[in-house]
Amino acid sequence: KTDSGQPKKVAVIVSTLNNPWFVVLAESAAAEAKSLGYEAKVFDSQNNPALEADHFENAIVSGFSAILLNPTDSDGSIVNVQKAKDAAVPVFCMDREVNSSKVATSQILSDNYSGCVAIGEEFVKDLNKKGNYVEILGMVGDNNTWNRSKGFHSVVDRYPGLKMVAQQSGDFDRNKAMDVLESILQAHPDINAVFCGNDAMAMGAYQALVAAGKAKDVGVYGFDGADDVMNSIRDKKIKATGLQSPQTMAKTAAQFADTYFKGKRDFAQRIPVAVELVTQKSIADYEPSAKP
Amino acid sequence: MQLSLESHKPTLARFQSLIALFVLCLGISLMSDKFLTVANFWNVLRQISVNVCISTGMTLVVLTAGIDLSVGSVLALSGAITAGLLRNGIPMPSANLFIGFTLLGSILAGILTGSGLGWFNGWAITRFSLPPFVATLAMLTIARGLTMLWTGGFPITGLGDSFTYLGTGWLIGIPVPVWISGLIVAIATLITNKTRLGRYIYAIGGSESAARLSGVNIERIKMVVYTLAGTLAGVGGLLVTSRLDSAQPNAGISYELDSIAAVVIGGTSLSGGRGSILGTVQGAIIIGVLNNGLVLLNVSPFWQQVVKGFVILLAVIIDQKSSKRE
Amino acid sequence: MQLSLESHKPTLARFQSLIALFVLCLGISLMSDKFLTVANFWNVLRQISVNVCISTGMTLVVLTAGIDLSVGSVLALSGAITAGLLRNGIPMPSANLFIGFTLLGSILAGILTGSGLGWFNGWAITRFSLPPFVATLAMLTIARGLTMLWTGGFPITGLGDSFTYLGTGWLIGIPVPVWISGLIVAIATLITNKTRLGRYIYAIGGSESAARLSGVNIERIKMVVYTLAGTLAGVGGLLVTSRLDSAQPNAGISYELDSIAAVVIGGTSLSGGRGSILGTVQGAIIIGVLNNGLVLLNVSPFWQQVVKGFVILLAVIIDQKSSKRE
Amino acid sequence: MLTAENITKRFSGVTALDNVCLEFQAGKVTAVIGENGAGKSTLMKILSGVYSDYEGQIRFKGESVRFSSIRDAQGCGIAIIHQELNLIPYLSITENIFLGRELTTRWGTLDKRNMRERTRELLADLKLDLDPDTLIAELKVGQQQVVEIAKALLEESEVIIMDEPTSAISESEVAVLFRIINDLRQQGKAIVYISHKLDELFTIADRYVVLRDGKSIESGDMDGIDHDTLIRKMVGREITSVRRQGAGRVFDTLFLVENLRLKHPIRLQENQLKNITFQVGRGEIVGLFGLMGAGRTELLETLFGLHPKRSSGLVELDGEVIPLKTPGRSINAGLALVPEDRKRDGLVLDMDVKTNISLTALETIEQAGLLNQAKETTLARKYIADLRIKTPSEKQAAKNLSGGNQQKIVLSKWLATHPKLLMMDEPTRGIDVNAKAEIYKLIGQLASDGMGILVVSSEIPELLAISDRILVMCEGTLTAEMAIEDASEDSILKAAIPKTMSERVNE
Ligand SMILES: Nc1ncnc2c1ncn2[C@@H]1O[C@H](COP(=O)(O)OP(=O)(O)OP(=O)(O)O)[C@@H](O)[C@H]1O
Ligand SMILES: Nc1ncnc2c1ncn2[C@@H]1O[C@H](COP(=O)(O)OP(=O)(O)OP(=O)(O)O)[C@@H](O)[C@H]1O
Ligand SMILES: O[C@@H]1[C@H](O)[C@H](O)CO[C@H]1O
Ligand SMILES: [Mg+2]
Ligand SMILES: [Mg+2]
Repeated sequence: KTDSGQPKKVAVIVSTLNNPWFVVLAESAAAEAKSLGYEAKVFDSQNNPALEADHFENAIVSGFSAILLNPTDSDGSIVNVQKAKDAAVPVFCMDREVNSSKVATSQILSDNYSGCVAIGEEFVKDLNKKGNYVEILGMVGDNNTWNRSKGFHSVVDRYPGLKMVAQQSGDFDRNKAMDVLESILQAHPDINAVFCGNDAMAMGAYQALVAAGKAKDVGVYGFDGADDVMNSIRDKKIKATGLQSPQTMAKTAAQFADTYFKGKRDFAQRIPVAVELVTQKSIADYEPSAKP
Repeated sequence: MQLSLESHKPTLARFQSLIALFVLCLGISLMSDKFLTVANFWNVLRQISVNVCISTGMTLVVLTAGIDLSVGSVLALSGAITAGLLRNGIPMPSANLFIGFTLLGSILAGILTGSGLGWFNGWAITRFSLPPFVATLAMLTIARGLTMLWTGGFPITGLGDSFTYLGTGWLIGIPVPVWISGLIVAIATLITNKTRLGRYIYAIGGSESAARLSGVNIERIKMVVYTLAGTLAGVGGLLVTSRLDSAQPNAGISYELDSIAAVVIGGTSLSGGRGSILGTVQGAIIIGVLNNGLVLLNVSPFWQQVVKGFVILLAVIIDQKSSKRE
Repeated sequence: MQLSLESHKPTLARFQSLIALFVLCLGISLMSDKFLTVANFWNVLRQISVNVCISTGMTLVVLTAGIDLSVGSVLALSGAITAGLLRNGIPMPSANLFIGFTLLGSILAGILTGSGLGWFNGWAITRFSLPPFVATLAMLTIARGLTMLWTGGFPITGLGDSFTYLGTGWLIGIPVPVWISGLIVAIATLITNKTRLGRYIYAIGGSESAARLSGVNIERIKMVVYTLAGTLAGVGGLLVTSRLDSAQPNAGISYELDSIAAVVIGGTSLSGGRGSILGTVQGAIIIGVLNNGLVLLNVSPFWQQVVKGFVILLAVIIDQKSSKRE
Repeated sequence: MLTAENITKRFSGVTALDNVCLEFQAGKVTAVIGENGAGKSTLMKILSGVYSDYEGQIRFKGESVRFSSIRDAQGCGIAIIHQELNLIPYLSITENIFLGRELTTRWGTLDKRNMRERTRELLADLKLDLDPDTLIAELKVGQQQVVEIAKALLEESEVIIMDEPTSAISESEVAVLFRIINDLRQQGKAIVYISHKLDELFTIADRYVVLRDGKSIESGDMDGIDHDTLIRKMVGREITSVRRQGAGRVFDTLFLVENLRLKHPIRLQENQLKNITFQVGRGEIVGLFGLMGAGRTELLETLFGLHPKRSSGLVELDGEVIPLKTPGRSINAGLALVPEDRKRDGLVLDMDVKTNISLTALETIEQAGLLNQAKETTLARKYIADLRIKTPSEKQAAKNLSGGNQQKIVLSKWLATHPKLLMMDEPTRGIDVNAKAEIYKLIGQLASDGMGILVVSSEIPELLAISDRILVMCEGTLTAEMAIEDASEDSILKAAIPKTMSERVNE
């Protein structure tokens, strides 16, 4: 509590709410903060670091005591976090990192690169080291897109039998991914797999394959662990995804803020939260989740 | 005056000169043998069908010298309403009849949501003489917010085969969404060319004061037009939702630009009074062929945007030149 | 005719009627004690400074009855060019003078990139009589693609304190970006009110044919105006980049809508010839105060959009009513 | 001073000028006469640098010139008052007059003070009592036309072309203009004067040049030419205008207006129309006269339902009360209005002739809810033939027709609604004698078919020629009503001049 007896305020600033994955992240963080007795408020940066900068300024001016941040950009957000630090407001990063070890109090991160290394390995195994595949990237200006793509290629490119016949962007969007894959299928009806930069696109890709009557022959890989992809893996429609646990990250961040208020200062700078590879085999370990 | 005469000719002559589109198709088919196939033909038409729906409504609005920026959000809300109602209707799928009614009911509710929002646009514009840009910009934000509230930010999925048939099915060898958008284009063409309403739409765009003095009820026509635009955005929402088997809360973002682009590339003047539905269809096809072709040719996503921009420029330039010559 | 008289009054009377803005501020300050503070005042002004830069250029374009959809992408490319050149100039930071020159050089290069793209817009529009909507839509795509190519899709960061001073520093108690945007507004106001160029801009928007018959060189003025708009988008890019100490390839997406919104809410008519730079500033402030206020009031993000939409509607309605009464 | 040699100009499909040769002399006023569409304006646009793509040659002071732009022509000393108003609505009078020729200060900024002063002088010279800062949009057409004149007089020019400068102004302003033309003539300038008001030509012109169907027919001195000869030269045949017969006839009441009032849009206590009461009989032609700003246009608009919120009073047509609510309801009740500004309010210029004509009567060409192309064409062709509209086809865009023909389209679209009462606001403005005569004849015919007609005009002779009865308005009040046999120019004017002004005149 503050001196005036009012509960302290915690700001949850997320890169976007236009994507359910982040809605879960934001809502879990806010819910945890509330259950710890704080006032919590969610800010939507709409994937725009400049808007995020506005949120930081507004949050600092209006007396928030801690910020749980899902940064829009690992580099672009540094100055924003620095601003909070200068105002003595602790920042805890969730899911995505900022490229500086000096500004945030602690970063609870999902490791996109390693997660996609794991997917890559599964991919190679499934395809038996040879075949044609398509990669559908996320938004080309987003660095998660590239972290994922690089992690994937760091494995897959070592196998000359695996040939990427097309690499296109689906903007992390289900509809766009569907359109793109439909067109690609015209040029390359003979592909064996599709790797997608997130689960929304994986669902779109799957739908395109269904429409083309190829859903059985082509393996789809996603990333995120979104509900419909988890269910699809269970139904043997999609091959695998990398499950990031937004709830875990969000809760941890909120609990860190709580301990910060209680006096703790020595936080580990990076707390990696593993991305779990979920396959048709391992899906049995996960309960079908109800929506939060 | 020399100029005004020339700048209006293209519209008249547009359908003699599908040259730009032709050149574009020729170019792509020279580079990829997959382009000129029947499968890809339906592919392109299916992919543009949502844009065609929305842009048909947009054309009507633009012909009255208005604009509708809210189409993307209206599409999202309509789709979400349909999907939401459909999911709630499904828990009791015992009687076939009941499901059928629910499907129809939720589809109607979604489309009517679109009509309602469009009606609100028209009301705000005529009642308070707001610039359409402002009123529909406000609606862009409002409808997006409502979509988020309705869905809680989560997609609504698993809508059932009879529903997804609308977006993915085939009927007599033609994709269902192509039937739907084709029907809409046919009706809209009939309206613009053969009915009083259509005539009044052109007259208002050409000269609002002359139309008023001729006894045209400007307010009513505008209400009708914005309501139609909302309705068609609702139909678009239905198609997107059905095609993805999922209502995405962020569906339709920035569709207004694609749609206005189709209208303008199709030769409808943003200052109203000149243009046609079929021109807009041509504009939508140009955009669709371009998107499709660039992917077929596996142009890198970075270069794609640059190439797309130049091709659009070129297409419009060629089109203007060729229609001027006649 | 009565009508034309009434519909044009609001613009004239706009500055007597900052009522909408006033009501808005009053409302928010009644609900939050954090709103009317000095810190928050600079906060809001700093936050809108980029939009003010861009919208100043947009106002000039809209006054000629044009539109510029490419501002967001042009902003991104300009920022990226500056950032890229700056990083390349840093490897040899031995001589202070050399760095100084590099900073200036890269800033100039960034801004000139904006001018160049703007010039291209103007050229395409005048040379081929393209609708501004089409030409600048193409540029929207092209400049975004070029930004991706130049940055490889990655942000360019670590640009140094002297550079970030532009976006984050203070000078005599006022944030530097506020100085910069203020200066731009002052110059643009001077141009529109006190120079021939300004006069011709209004004349072209008021009636292109009448302006032509008065011997105004329409093509040249349009070239200048689009080049200015590009240049100001470049300056905006500089500010964003400097503020974030990072050039984002995705910067400025959908800024064209915010910018046109500021222009239109500020009372400039999209059909040209009427409006003012100061009106646009007022429009930008309304949008800025709204964004700021909704956050201060702890409105949930989903409701924010709904509320924002209605407040914009209301603001414009109040503004129109109040100026009509006089 | 300025000669045109073998000038030919073609528009897509139309040859507007065909080997035209003529000459304008210094110190002379040359009238260019010809019917609507004869090519007068086109020629003037070529002479003033608006069109640079033409065949033939222009000589200016003996030297062959080819103006590539308006600036070019201005630079050589050729100024033009265009037939169409070419003013920017949302700029002030000063800003319009100096457009393209702004004065600047040492610092390159606009010298607003000097420009305002010059404008004030010009306006004073033209007796236009307006603040130079007034926006054009706030002026009425007549005032705008005076501003156009001022614009042409701003710079000293050798040749001044006036393409229908008086189409919208009243007689007192015409007198001012003529005084100025006389001054210019004395200074040795060449004046080219185009007008369809033939009386003006006899007053002001020294020479005449005739254009017919794009060809130069002949030229000569005005001395010794009379009215009929001039008309014959212009039209190529005789036309007879008849004064309306049958004075003293009695008509049954068709249209009744009682205590019509219209509030001022801004100063709500004030009335723009004050207790107007009058009637129009079945088959009667009532002429309405007034000076500029008397409120005639306002009266017609109010009757037509254009000012629903500000108007009150009782209006009956054929025994039925007409709600002054919307034009649609007025039209349904049997009213029609040919508006003053035909380009803006009368026509949708981008639409073709056919579409404009049918716009008011779409119900009649509907079949099963759809518009019937054939019926529409028939309707359009009927009026094109009946009113002798000169157009290549019913598919020509309205904006490409000459003024007189445009006016006939406006008339057609109203006749297509078969109105009981036809209101016309300045129906013959800018229209050639021939077309004028046709329109008069038409009005007469319509009246004898039982239509009531209310005509606003600023030309007293015209009203005297066609009306059965004359109403006069002044400052929003109906000041006189006289049967045609009692009316004279004098008595009409007396009623039209405001008290304050007439007292001033009498002093
Ligand atoms: N821009 C244009 N495009 C096509 N035809 C045109 C154009 N301008 C004029 N014309 C045609 O050229 C001919 C001459 O027109 P012009 O305006 O010169 O006649 P005018 O003698 O000035 O008539 P008025 O007395 O009505 O002013 C007409 O047949 C007209 O329809
Ligand atoms: N645009 C305007 N701005 C201000 N006052 C106007 C305007 N138009 C008309 N008025 C006022 O309305 C009154 C009537 O004008 P109206 O145009 O009806 O006169 P009119 O007799 O038709 O004259 P005109 O010959 O110019 O058509 C005038 O007193 C004038 O002051
Ligand atoms: O993890 C998230 C999601 O995959 C989203 O779809 C794109 O951005 C990433 O950071
Ligand atoms: Mg003429
Ligand atoms: Mg009048």
